[in-house]
Amino acid sequence: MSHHAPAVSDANTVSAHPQASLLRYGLLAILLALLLAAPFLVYPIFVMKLLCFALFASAFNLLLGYTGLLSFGHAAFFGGAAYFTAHAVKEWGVPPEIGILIGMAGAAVLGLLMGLIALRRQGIYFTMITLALAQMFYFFCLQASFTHGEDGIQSVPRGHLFGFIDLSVTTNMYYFVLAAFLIAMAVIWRFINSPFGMILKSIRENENRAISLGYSVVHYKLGAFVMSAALAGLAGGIKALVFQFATLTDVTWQMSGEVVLMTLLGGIGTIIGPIFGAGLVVALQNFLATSDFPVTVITGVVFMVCVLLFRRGLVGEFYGSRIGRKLGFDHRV
Amino acid sequence: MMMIFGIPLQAFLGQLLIGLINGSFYALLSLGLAVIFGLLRVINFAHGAQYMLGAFVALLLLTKGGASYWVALVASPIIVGLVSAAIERTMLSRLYKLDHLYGLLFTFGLALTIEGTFRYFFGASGQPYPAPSQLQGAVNLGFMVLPIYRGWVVVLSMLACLATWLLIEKTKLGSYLRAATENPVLVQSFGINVPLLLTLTYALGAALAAFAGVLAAPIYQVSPLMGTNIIIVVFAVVVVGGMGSIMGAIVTGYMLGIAEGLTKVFYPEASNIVIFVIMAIVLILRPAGLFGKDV
Amino acid sequence: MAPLLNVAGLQAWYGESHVLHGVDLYVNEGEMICILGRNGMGKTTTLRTIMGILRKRSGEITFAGQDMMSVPLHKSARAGLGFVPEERGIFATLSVEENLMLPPVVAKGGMSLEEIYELFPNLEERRNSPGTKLSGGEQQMLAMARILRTGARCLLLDEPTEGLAPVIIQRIGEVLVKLKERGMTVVLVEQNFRFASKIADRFYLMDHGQMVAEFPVGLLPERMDMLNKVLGV
Amino acid sequence: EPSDGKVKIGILNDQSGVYADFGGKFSYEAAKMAVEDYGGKVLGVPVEVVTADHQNKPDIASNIARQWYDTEQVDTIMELTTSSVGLAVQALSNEKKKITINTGAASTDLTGKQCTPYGFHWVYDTHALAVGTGGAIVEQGGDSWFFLTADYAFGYSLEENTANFVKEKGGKVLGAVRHPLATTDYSSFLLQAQSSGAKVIGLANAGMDTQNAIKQAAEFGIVQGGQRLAALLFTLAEVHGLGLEAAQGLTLTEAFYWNRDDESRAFGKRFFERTGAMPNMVHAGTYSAVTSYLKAVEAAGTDETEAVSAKLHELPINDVFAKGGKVAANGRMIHDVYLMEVKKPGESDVAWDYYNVLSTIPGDVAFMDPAKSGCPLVK
Amino acid sequence: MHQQDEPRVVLSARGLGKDFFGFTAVNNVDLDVHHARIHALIGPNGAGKTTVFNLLTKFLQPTRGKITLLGTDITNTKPDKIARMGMVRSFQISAVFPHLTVLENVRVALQRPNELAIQFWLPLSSLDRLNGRAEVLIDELGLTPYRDTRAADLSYGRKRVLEIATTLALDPEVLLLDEPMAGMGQEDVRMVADIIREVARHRAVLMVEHNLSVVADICHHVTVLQRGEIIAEGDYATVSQDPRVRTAYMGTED
Ligand SMILES: Nc1ncnc2c1ncn2[C@@H]1O[C@H](COP(=O)(O)OP(=O)(O)OP(=O)(O)O)[C@@H](O)[C@H]1O
Ligand SMILES: Nc1ncnc2c1ncn2[C@@H]1O[C@H](COP(=O)(O)OP(=O)(O)OP(=O)(O)O)[C@@H](O)[C@H]1O
Ligand SMILES: CC(C)C[C@H](N)C(=O)O
Ligand SMILES: [Mg+2]
Ligand SMILES: [Mg+2]
Repeated sequence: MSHHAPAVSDANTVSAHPQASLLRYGLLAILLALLLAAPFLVYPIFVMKLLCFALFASAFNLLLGYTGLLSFGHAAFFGGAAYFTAHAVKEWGVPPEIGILIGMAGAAVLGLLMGLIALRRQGIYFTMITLALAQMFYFFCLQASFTHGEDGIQSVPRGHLFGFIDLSVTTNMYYFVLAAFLIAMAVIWRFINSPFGMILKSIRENENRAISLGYSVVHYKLGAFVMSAALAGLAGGIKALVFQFATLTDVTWQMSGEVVLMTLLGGIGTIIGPIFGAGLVVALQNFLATSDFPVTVITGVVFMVCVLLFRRGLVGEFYGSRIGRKLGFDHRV
Repeated sequence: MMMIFGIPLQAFLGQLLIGLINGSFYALLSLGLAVIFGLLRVINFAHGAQYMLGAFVALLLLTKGGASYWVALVASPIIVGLVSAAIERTMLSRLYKLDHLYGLLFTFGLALTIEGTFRYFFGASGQPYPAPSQLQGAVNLGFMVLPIYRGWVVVLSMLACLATWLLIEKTKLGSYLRAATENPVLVQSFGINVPLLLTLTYALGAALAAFAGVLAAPIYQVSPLMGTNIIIVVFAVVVVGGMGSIMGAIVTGYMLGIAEGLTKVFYPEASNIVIFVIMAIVLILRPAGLFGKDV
Repeated sequence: MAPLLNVAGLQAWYGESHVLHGVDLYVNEGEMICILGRNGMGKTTTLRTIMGILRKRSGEITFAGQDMMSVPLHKSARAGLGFVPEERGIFATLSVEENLMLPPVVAKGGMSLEEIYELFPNLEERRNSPGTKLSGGEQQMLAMARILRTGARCLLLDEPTEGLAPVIIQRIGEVLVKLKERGMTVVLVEQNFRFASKIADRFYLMDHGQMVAEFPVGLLPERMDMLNKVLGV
Repeated sequence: EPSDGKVKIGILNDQSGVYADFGGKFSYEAAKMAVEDYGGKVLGVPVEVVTADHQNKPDIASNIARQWYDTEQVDTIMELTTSSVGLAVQALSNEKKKITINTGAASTDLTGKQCTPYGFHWVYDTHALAVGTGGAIVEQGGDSWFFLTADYAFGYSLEENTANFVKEKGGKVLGAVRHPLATTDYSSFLLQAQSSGAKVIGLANAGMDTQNAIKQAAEFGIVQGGQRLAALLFTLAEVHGLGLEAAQGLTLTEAFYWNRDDESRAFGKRFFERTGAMPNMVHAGTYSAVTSYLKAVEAAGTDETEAVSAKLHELPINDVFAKGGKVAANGRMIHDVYLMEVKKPGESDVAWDYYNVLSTIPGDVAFMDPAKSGCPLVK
Repeated sequence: MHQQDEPRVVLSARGLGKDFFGFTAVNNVDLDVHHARIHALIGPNGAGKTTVFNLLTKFLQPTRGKITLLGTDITNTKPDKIARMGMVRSFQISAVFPHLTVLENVRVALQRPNELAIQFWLPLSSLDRLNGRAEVLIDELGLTPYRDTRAADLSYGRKRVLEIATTLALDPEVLLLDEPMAGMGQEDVRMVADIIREVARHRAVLMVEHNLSVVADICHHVTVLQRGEIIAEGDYATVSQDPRVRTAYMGTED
């Protein structure tokens, strides 16, 4: 997505205002406190779902926002990992942490295969290929026996974490999910604010130049793609345990579209944008699930409005706004 | 009975013909997508919705206005084309100067909205649309009974493909459009009204989809989901053909329709997946697609 | 007689950044002026603003008696302005000949295809090749040739000699002189001072978004010192 | 007396997908109608009905169910069209100790391998369909079959049940082809069925899929060619959708027909006034399920799951939907079902009058013997 | 005064050729580029100069011929590998990272030889140790006032200067410059010429340039290409007297 993608915003620029970083840490602290207290304030399953999707969107954003690759096939990693984890936990009886690792590893392998094919093309072509490959994976899941087709893998046991923490207790499950989420976010943050992240950014800006400087561009992109796939897999694996389910929904192309929406809505290329985006979409769906109105219409309209008017997303628009800039956030678009 | 690859010849021929019929829809739809993509660089995710709209407009013309199939065949593409032109004018056109992915995202949202709305008002189930009386009945070809209407679809789709191809590749219009894709501002500075040109192109692509929709209505019924079901396959067709290649879209459409038809005979379980498998193989061997230029 | 093109108090912005701060210039019919200036002073911007490509602007532009400030971009060419951009703007998906034939003819008096091919034989040889597969210099020729076909009466040329071999530069110089004789008006932006000094009638010196000096070719020797200081020629 | 001052019933089903006509929003209407007919109150507390669209996705369904139980004090969930959803929600409800009454799904697994003490299966199942439609057609001489099967659990189960039955009666099965859910083009499958030479083409699918298959069979001259179609799961709603012209002559099995007797006609008329459509077996079954649940609560004097469940097992069902119905130990509600034939366009003089009732199949023939169901609860 | 190194062949091509769909853009080109020498490749437009660059850096695969870099046959090596071996090119049409600042642009180049490329576990501040070197380069090229300006906001000429800075940052053994001065003002031309001369004391430079005064000024050796073939070779004085070169390229004046 070459030069119109918003550039990395919260990275590497020294803020003009000294209180900016203070403010940012303050906000982070509040957010963290809220997350810690969340299961006592809101329906914990809902918060867990939100965290899963926030992680999924952040993983996706790692690719889109920081490498400029728009994948329309990320559902394959998310849903694929959910299947792998669910199958491992239910059929092989492995403990949950191993199950999730298996899911992540499976997603990473899928990511590697898909990346090897799709990364041969660029831009919109890349997008189409990921979409088609993910669709192929969808049909595979529809036919393969271990996924149980339309029924999905049901009643997946949550098991005992490290052999002694009973995850069927909702609070235990919640803090496990939260811990995984925080660790993953830290990994993502480090990843984009690293020398490697810098190279990814320059590849996005001018691929030929990066090659001529001696960077083997395909390997860097593949690295980011696999990383993103594995993290999406982490989100999918966790989701399978939270809901005790792995189904086709998570591998459909609509799911791939949904994660794009979350990221776009929150703010492409911002760290916390996808989290907000995911929160909003999940809340909206939750709200509409029991109303008469079709969810897709709302989702669709939100999508269009976002693309037309708030391309930088909630967080991005905030950073770019007068207040945001006063507070020392920098959003270079 | 003569056998071919272990199945009766007549069944084989029948499936070949069926494949060609399905291929007609793939070809028409991927052609419209290729026109839009090739010239606007927008992946028109709403193409399936426009196809569905085409069918629905025909249905509504019939039920509300009593207009015949023949009227619908002309009117529906025009109506859908106009609506799409309005959407392009007011919304989509603001996105051209941005990265191409925004066009894709916008049309994705548009597709969700249109389909969701129709689903809300018309439910998900299909509504019958009768084939025109002139085209009812079937002919016995010996190896199969061919409904006349399906034969008509094949012929008409081929004509439409040919006409579009001529329009784009053999007239100056085509070169304006291709140039405008690359650098609209410059082309405009040459004195060409680019925004109008782009609007017309989008309308043409959408009208082609609607045309396919009207053709499809008597065969598949009219349902809000009909576009969703076919669009991803058509995307794969476009990728295999080489994105943006008009010829590629047409030829690949027919080819993959036939390939899919034959898979249903030899290994039905794979019939869903075969187009994607072909796509993966083609991409490994020729990343630009069968007819695509390396970009 | 009123000048063919008159620009007064022209200001222009790229987004928030203010680039032109009140440009004044005029060109008489059949005259060739040249805008000189160091990199980044706003020469390109001036041309883009006159053409109407950059629309965040204020001030006055009149061309052939017509107020150009409210004319939409696609009508600028119809009014008789022809623009050759610095980055050439050759279309990759069009063949050389398609590129050449692309701009519609807006008035009589443009060059014919034969004349163009005679002027730039490379283009004839590569006429079926995709536009951007041409060499850098060939692309520059194509960008120029393309506009010569249309019959525009005033050319805005942004560094037309960049990347060209000396023979070709010489040939372009000859062409421009010939065009001028036929009554063509030209606004030239050039870094190649030697080239410009041979063909232009009048010079503007641009600095930080404004014209800081203006003099006819006759005064060139007197102004060399100043130019030397500003441009390092 | 009910725990939280009210009794809340959830109607969870497909309201926008392939099966939206099968149960859909009208099931919700049926449930509300049942509550109103009951007086709107049980044990002195109000009865509430909520509804949601599960889009045929077991995960969406379980999420809604979980949320209903956890945060909205829903006491029981009903309808649950689509087997995958039915099984998922039934398992979850068992974990949460809640009652489900399934009126929309087909799989015999609900009261077989995967039965639960609080799960009830009310209206029909693949066994009943196989016995009804399959049996009737074999008897009429349709003894060689080719199946067109929806490619998922429900399709397999319907195909398998029917095939067994056909074979039992001395018929044979020549082959089967599987099509994905929500297929729009059946031409190549039909061509295969045609060249198999089977006398009967069994459509082991449902909803829109079946409608499309029937329509296209007509185009390709399958019936004129001498083959016969058996729509194994087809209800009044689909007949209406397809139109009599295309549907005429089909044999099908339903557990309810509005034009059966005066009581059903009166019910149908009231239902029609609310919805603009006549009820099929799912709608009537949902009405019955809600009524029976409320009666059980009344009888138990509480909405506590264990007690209500016991009453549901105990009380006979006598309402517009079922006469003398009884719930077996595996949760299967046993009642009579009907074999119907779709009328020709000329034969139908009243709107929505689509069926001739060919025969009544007694409950214990239609439904599997609970002892053989494989349900661990049956000793 | 800096010491000039001894010249030796670092890059050579033999019988290099490239066809595009039947059109021969480069034919039978032999080239030897020496350490500590500036080698100019000149010729009319479309002669095949950029194509030769593309072949040497493997952005295009040669149809014929063999290329050797620092004693290694690189005829089948990938472009990024070649850059890592020590041969770096600039592009005729400017190539910068538009959304990065000038400093960041230069740092991206510095990252690779400094082994700060795949370290996804290190913080971004680990790159700060490259600032010193980057700033020296930026200063040399007169870009200091624009240190924190986004490349996209630079004027065309300055983008070209930035590109050269980035190329130099890699400290390559062999430097290929495609019209480095095109579009630059006189001032910058002189500055860049000086820089190239300086750089070439310890490196090999191959450059395409149409600005003949620069060629005359700084190049030790000139190869003239026409229609894909070499028509003359030698120092500028010799070459510029060649009548074929005069008619094909220089024209009547000098
Ligand atoms: N697209 C743009 N966005 C923001 N600023 C720009 C843009 N293009 C140019 N500028 C700025 O505007 C000023 C004038 O640029 P312009 O391109 O007109 O200069 P120029 O005189 O043509 O220089 P050159 O000789 O290098 O082409 C410069 O400072 C440049 O950085
Ligand atoms: N990819 C390609 N496909 C087809 N033809 C090409 C391709 N690249 C270059 N050419 C042709 O090869 C010839 C040589 O081009 P090249 O770019 O090497 O010229 P050059 O010597 O660099 O010229 P200039 O000084 O104008 O930049 C040109 O005629 C060009 O049209
Ligand atoms: C008619 C359908 C709702 C049947 C459903 N597919 C099931 O599995 O039970
Ligand atoms: Mg300029
Ligand atoms: Mg060149």
